[in-house]
Amino acid sequence: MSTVTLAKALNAGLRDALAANPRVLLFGEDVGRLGGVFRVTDGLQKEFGEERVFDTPLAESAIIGTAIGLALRGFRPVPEIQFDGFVYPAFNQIVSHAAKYHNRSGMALPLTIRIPYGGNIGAVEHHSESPEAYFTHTPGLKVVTPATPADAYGLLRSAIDDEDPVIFFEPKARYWQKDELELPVPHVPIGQARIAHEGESVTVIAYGPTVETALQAAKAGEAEGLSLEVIDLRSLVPLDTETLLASLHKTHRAVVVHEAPVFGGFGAEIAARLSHDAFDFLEAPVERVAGLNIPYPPSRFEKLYLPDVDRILEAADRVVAYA
Amino acid sequence: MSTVTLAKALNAGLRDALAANPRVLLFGEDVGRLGGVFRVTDGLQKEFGEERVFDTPLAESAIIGTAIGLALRGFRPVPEIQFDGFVYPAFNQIVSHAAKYHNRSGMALPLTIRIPYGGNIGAVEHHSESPEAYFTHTPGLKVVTPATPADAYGLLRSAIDDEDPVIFFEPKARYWQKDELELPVPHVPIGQARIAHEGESVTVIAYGPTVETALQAAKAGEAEGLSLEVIDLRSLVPLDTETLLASLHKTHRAVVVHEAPVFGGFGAEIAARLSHDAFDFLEAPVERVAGLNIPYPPSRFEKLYLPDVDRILEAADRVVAYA
Amino acid sequence: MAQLNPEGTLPPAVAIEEAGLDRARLVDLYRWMVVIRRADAEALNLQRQGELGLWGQFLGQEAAQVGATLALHPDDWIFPSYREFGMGMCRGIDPAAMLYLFRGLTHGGWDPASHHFAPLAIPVASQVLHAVGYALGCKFDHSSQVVLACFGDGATSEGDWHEGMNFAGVFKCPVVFLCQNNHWAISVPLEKQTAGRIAERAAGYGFPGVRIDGNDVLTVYAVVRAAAERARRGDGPTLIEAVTYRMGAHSSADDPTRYRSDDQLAAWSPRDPIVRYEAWLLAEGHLDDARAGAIRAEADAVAQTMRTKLVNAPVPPPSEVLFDRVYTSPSRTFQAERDEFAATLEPSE
Amino acid sequence: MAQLNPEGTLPPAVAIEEAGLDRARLVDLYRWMVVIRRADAEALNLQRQGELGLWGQFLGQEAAQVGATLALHPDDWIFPSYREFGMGMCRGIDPAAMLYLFRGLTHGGWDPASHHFAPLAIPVASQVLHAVGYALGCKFDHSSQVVLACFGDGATSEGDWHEGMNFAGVFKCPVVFLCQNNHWAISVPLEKQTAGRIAERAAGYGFPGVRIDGNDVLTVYAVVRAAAERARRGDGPTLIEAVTYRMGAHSSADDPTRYRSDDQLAAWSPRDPIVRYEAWLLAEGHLDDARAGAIRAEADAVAQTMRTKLVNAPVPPPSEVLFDRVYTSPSRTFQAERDEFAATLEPSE
Ligand SMILES: Cc1ncc(C[n+]2csc(CCOP(=O)(O)OP(=O)(O)O)c2C)c(N)n1
Ligand SMILES: Cc1ncc(C[n+]2csc(CCOP(=O)(O)OP(=O)(O)O)c2C)c(N)n1
Ligand SMILES: [Mg+2]
Ligand SMILES: [Mg+2]
Repeated sequence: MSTVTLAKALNAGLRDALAANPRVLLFGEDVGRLGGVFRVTDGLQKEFGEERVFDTPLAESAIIGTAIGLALRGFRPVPEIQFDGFVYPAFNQIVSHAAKYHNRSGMALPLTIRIPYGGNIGAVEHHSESPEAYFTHTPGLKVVTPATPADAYGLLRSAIDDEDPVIFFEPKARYWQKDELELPVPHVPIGQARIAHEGESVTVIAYGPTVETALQAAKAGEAEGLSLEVIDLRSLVPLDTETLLASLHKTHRAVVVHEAPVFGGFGAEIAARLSHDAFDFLEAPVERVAGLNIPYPPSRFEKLYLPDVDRILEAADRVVAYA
Repeated sequence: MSTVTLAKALNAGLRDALAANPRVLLFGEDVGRLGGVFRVTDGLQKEFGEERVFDTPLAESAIIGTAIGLALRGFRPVPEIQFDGFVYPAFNQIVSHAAKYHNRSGMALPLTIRIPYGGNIGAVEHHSESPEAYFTHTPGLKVVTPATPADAYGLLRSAIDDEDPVIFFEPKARYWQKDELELPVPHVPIGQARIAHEGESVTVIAYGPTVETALQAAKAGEAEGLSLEVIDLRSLVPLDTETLLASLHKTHRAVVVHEAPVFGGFGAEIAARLSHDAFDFLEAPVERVAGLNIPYPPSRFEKLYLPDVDRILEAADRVVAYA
Repeated sequence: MAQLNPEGTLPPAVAIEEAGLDRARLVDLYRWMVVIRRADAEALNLQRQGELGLWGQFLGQEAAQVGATLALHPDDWIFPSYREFGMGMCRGIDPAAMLYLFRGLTHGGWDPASHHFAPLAIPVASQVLHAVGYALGCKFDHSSQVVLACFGDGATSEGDWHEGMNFAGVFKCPVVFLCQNNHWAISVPLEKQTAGRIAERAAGYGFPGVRIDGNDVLTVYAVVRAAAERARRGDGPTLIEAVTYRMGAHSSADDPTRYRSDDQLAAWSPRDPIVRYEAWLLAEGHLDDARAGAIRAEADAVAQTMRTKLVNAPVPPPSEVLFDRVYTSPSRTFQAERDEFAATLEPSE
Repeated sequence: MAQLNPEGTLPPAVAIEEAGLDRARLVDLYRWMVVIRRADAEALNLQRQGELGLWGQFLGQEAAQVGATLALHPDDWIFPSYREFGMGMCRGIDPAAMLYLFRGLTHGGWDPASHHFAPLAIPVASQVLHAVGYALGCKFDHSSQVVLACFGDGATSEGDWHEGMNFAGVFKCPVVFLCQNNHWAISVPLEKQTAGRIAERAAGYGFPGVRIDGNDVLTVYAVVRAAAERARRGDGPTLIEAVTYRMGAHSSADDPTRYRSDDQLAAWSPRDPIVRYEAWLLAEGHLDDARAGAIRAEADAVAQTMRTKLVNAPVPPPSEVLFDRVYTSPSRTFQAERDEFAATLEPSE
């Protein structure tokens, strides 16, 4: 057991994946010599050499497009997109090819696209985006995001072992969050949500960076006699609807939390699905606590844009008080 | 009054916009000499010259990126993306710039991006996509789509007159659909849904190509004594929630219809919103009738993928029978 | 390639010598050009008769497609655009199966790994990056395989094309870039596509570029072979601009009379790659009328077999087509959706 | 530009002659370099003191930024990347207001239309297309304005860069492409960014490219001016690769000791653009110590004013910042969301 940050757990996951399979390759902008702008790939080029871990020219479409070619050749590429806001130049390669290549060709396309995402780091424009809904709406992709160091390690290993393209969103504001942990973490399957905190009155559904916020809300709620059950989705596609419905059977109330703008966000799918499947036992409308329907604001204002403990508690209060 | 196809109404709308304002420019792949692969821009280069209507090299990101530059210069560019599946190379310019440039600079960005979209035309891969949800989730954009020749004309004029970037989705399977019409059509505002068919029992919410399908379902339903109210959204962003809720107050039941995959589609936002806002008077879960959660299939199978009259009626029957 | 004359051709003797062509191979080049042209014509007929949803002719581009494909080793990979049907045939792919895509039965139609021939790529230029990535993999594997990346003149305007060229230069990938410059991107002529010259762009990426007569099958063969050998030696990429002409419409949905004159077409007719090559083969005594006739008969037979197989192609079960190749390892949820879909079909499936 | 010697510099006499520089202008070039370097240093301090969230130094690139900006007419547009703070200052934009962005107060900070200076563009190379589009608009307007498109060496690898170059060539846009090749894209050195030479790429787009000493302010001035005049005459684009060196970190978040040696830095020190130019001005008698001292004092004052204004900058009302510049013509729904948001702030706002 030792204290491990989420970033360090990812680093360990990458190291162990590289060691376990000589076909695993890491590449992207500044991931080699520098070890990544967040040091997630720190030391890996030194350990595995420049043919396993390497820097590319500055071109996201090429990073993903060549990763597809490498996957067809039998490699297991793990390309990095440096920041959420810089995945868009690669959108065509992801949506038209990564998501569809197996469908078209029958060839497996094991590919893990790592993307640090989300806000709350005081950054300039384009460095705080939460683009997950663009990918969850794209059949052929799997989409996962860890909220803890243990899941960071476990989900990353599962993603790299998976035969399908996986978008791996890393909650960058939580990179330095720590846990007592023994590495390697045992298998964390893709497609299984986790009950992060048990509770009775309201199911709070979160993923990635907002899980910690939801847990803080649960703690604060306890003081007020409000019992929140926090579910960490871990996997957005496939979505573990069973775990959500099981919780709703108990609480009859749900609040969904994410950073992306609420309009058309991933929360819409969850709310639509739960409102449908739990129609008979929902006792209040499903609430969404999410980013505002505006471009991500300048950093001094990001706290007003992002879900926080207060907004989660207010929503929980609303659904509890609903009559 | 004369009989006008939707394509012809668009052509007239473009012609009148070009005539009304010398700053309006049309450009894209094959829109000039050829008049567009669907002939929507037919005759316009001849009429307005090569500086108003012109062909570009084959590069979607440049088409949108230069359109942004032209808009900053005070033009009102109306770039065309040849097919839905080819908008993805321009995704970065649309999401990071078109949607945000006004926010960042304070400068107006009047820009209408025309995109023929949707399936049902027996095409090969990448020519039948419905990517609207990627754009409706992007604050800063407006997103509209007509279902009739009259709205094709009217919405297009409104989009070109708008000071903000508008994604204008054209239901290509309906290009040859006709209406008796007097052109020019009076003002069709952005943001206002249209009751395409009045009914009592179920509100069917559709847009673009599925409006006609919903109307056929309404007709078929009448025979079975099922009264469907069909709402044509016309504008996805901004969304006319009032009109939807007013209809739900009457019917207490809703079915949302679109071609894009159901998971995370625009229907999720509508269903989530209505389930929330109409929680007290909904008598059945909101149903979604949409594309399957798979890549758009080969054309011989597209009818099985797309919403059709039967699936709409089945969903309507389900919500009516719900207890 | 130093011997290329200003028109971009090699004297036949030089081409033959450089490429080590024997008579059988010389005739093979001819045979394949005749066969694929016949199949192309048949596919167009099939489209007109409603048996295909769409067809994209490659009439006039046979020398580029045949010369390049035959110049490679069979296990070198080809990453085609949507127009390289002829190359697929040269790779032994069943032409009827390739047409299934244009019939709307499949998005694929063959196993890319057995033919070393990637799926047709429709989003213009996107395949260039796959080719470069695959080539980088060959390099990492210390393989002797090389990769041919195919694209048109219009494709050179896309960002992906540039990014691929640059990656290939930086990583010195074993890849040959083959541009079939057929002068048109649908209705947009070359001079509106670029103000530069395509082959000259290679210098900016740190590798050689060469502009050749793409209607001269011997030149195409010799130059592609030399570029492939260069790549195989570890000396990196080459860009070949094969100048040719699209003698047909862009596709069966296109009407070129709206944008191009008969004059231009007429000017290119005398440069027909098959006519030119046939005349030379006959003159040199590599071919006689009997053999030529036999080849035409073979082409007819291939076309006939293709047609018969195509029009009788069974429609595969919908659940399979729709759901069985979305994920290699599908989730429970996905399987449930598949089952639900299959249930709705029960009577018909 | 024919007189460029192999190192990419112009003999000063030629530069002065060609660009019609008088003494006032010669000193002005110096003055601006001193002023923006001082502001740059102050911004770095402000970042270290927690007053800015991030800072991207341009130390070493002053000649490129000042030379290029002063070579233009004031109503020529500049489309900067994120590193052209110095250019913005030369355009008369309040440096404190420009820093608001790095303080997290705004995404903009100035009115682009009044300064003919576009917002900083963070997505690498994306601004190149805006510049080309704007330039095309100038051409349509028969305006005498031209456009300067700024980007780094790393940006030349992006698809948008290529598409912009090609469009500019095809439409013969009045645009000058200025690459500040500072040898690094964060930690990636030039030789891993491309195997070619940046300036040589222009030929492939049908217009001239030139590689110059980007640390020689006279050369930059003369060459940018010539290119701008060429564009103004309707002769189309020019690509200028200004070779310089990033003397600082990529940004305040970066640690260059992880990837570059002190040696390389040391090798570039003697080529400092200000030191070189100052020595020459003094030697030629265009500048004396008193004037130089006055300029340094002015620079200090500018930096001090910038600091004071920055640290005292009021935080604008949140509803305004968040909602008032999303749509030019917001919908009712959007206004309602704004009002709802404002209501939650009531006590604080
Ligand atoms: C990204 C993208 N944009 C647009 C299209 C539509 N389109 C199909 S082929 C074509 C022209 C391609 O020209 P070229 O690259 O010269 O190839 P050719 O068709 O001449 O073989 C266009 C615009 C597409 N398939 N992909
Ligand atoms: C599309 C995109 N990808 C990645 C980044 C992250 N990033 C910011 S600056 C930079 C390096 C840019 O290098 P260069 O173009 O040489 O400009 P310089 O920073 O040297 O001025 C990178 C990778 C970005 N801003 N945009
Ligand atoms: Mg072509
Ligand atoms: Mg640089």
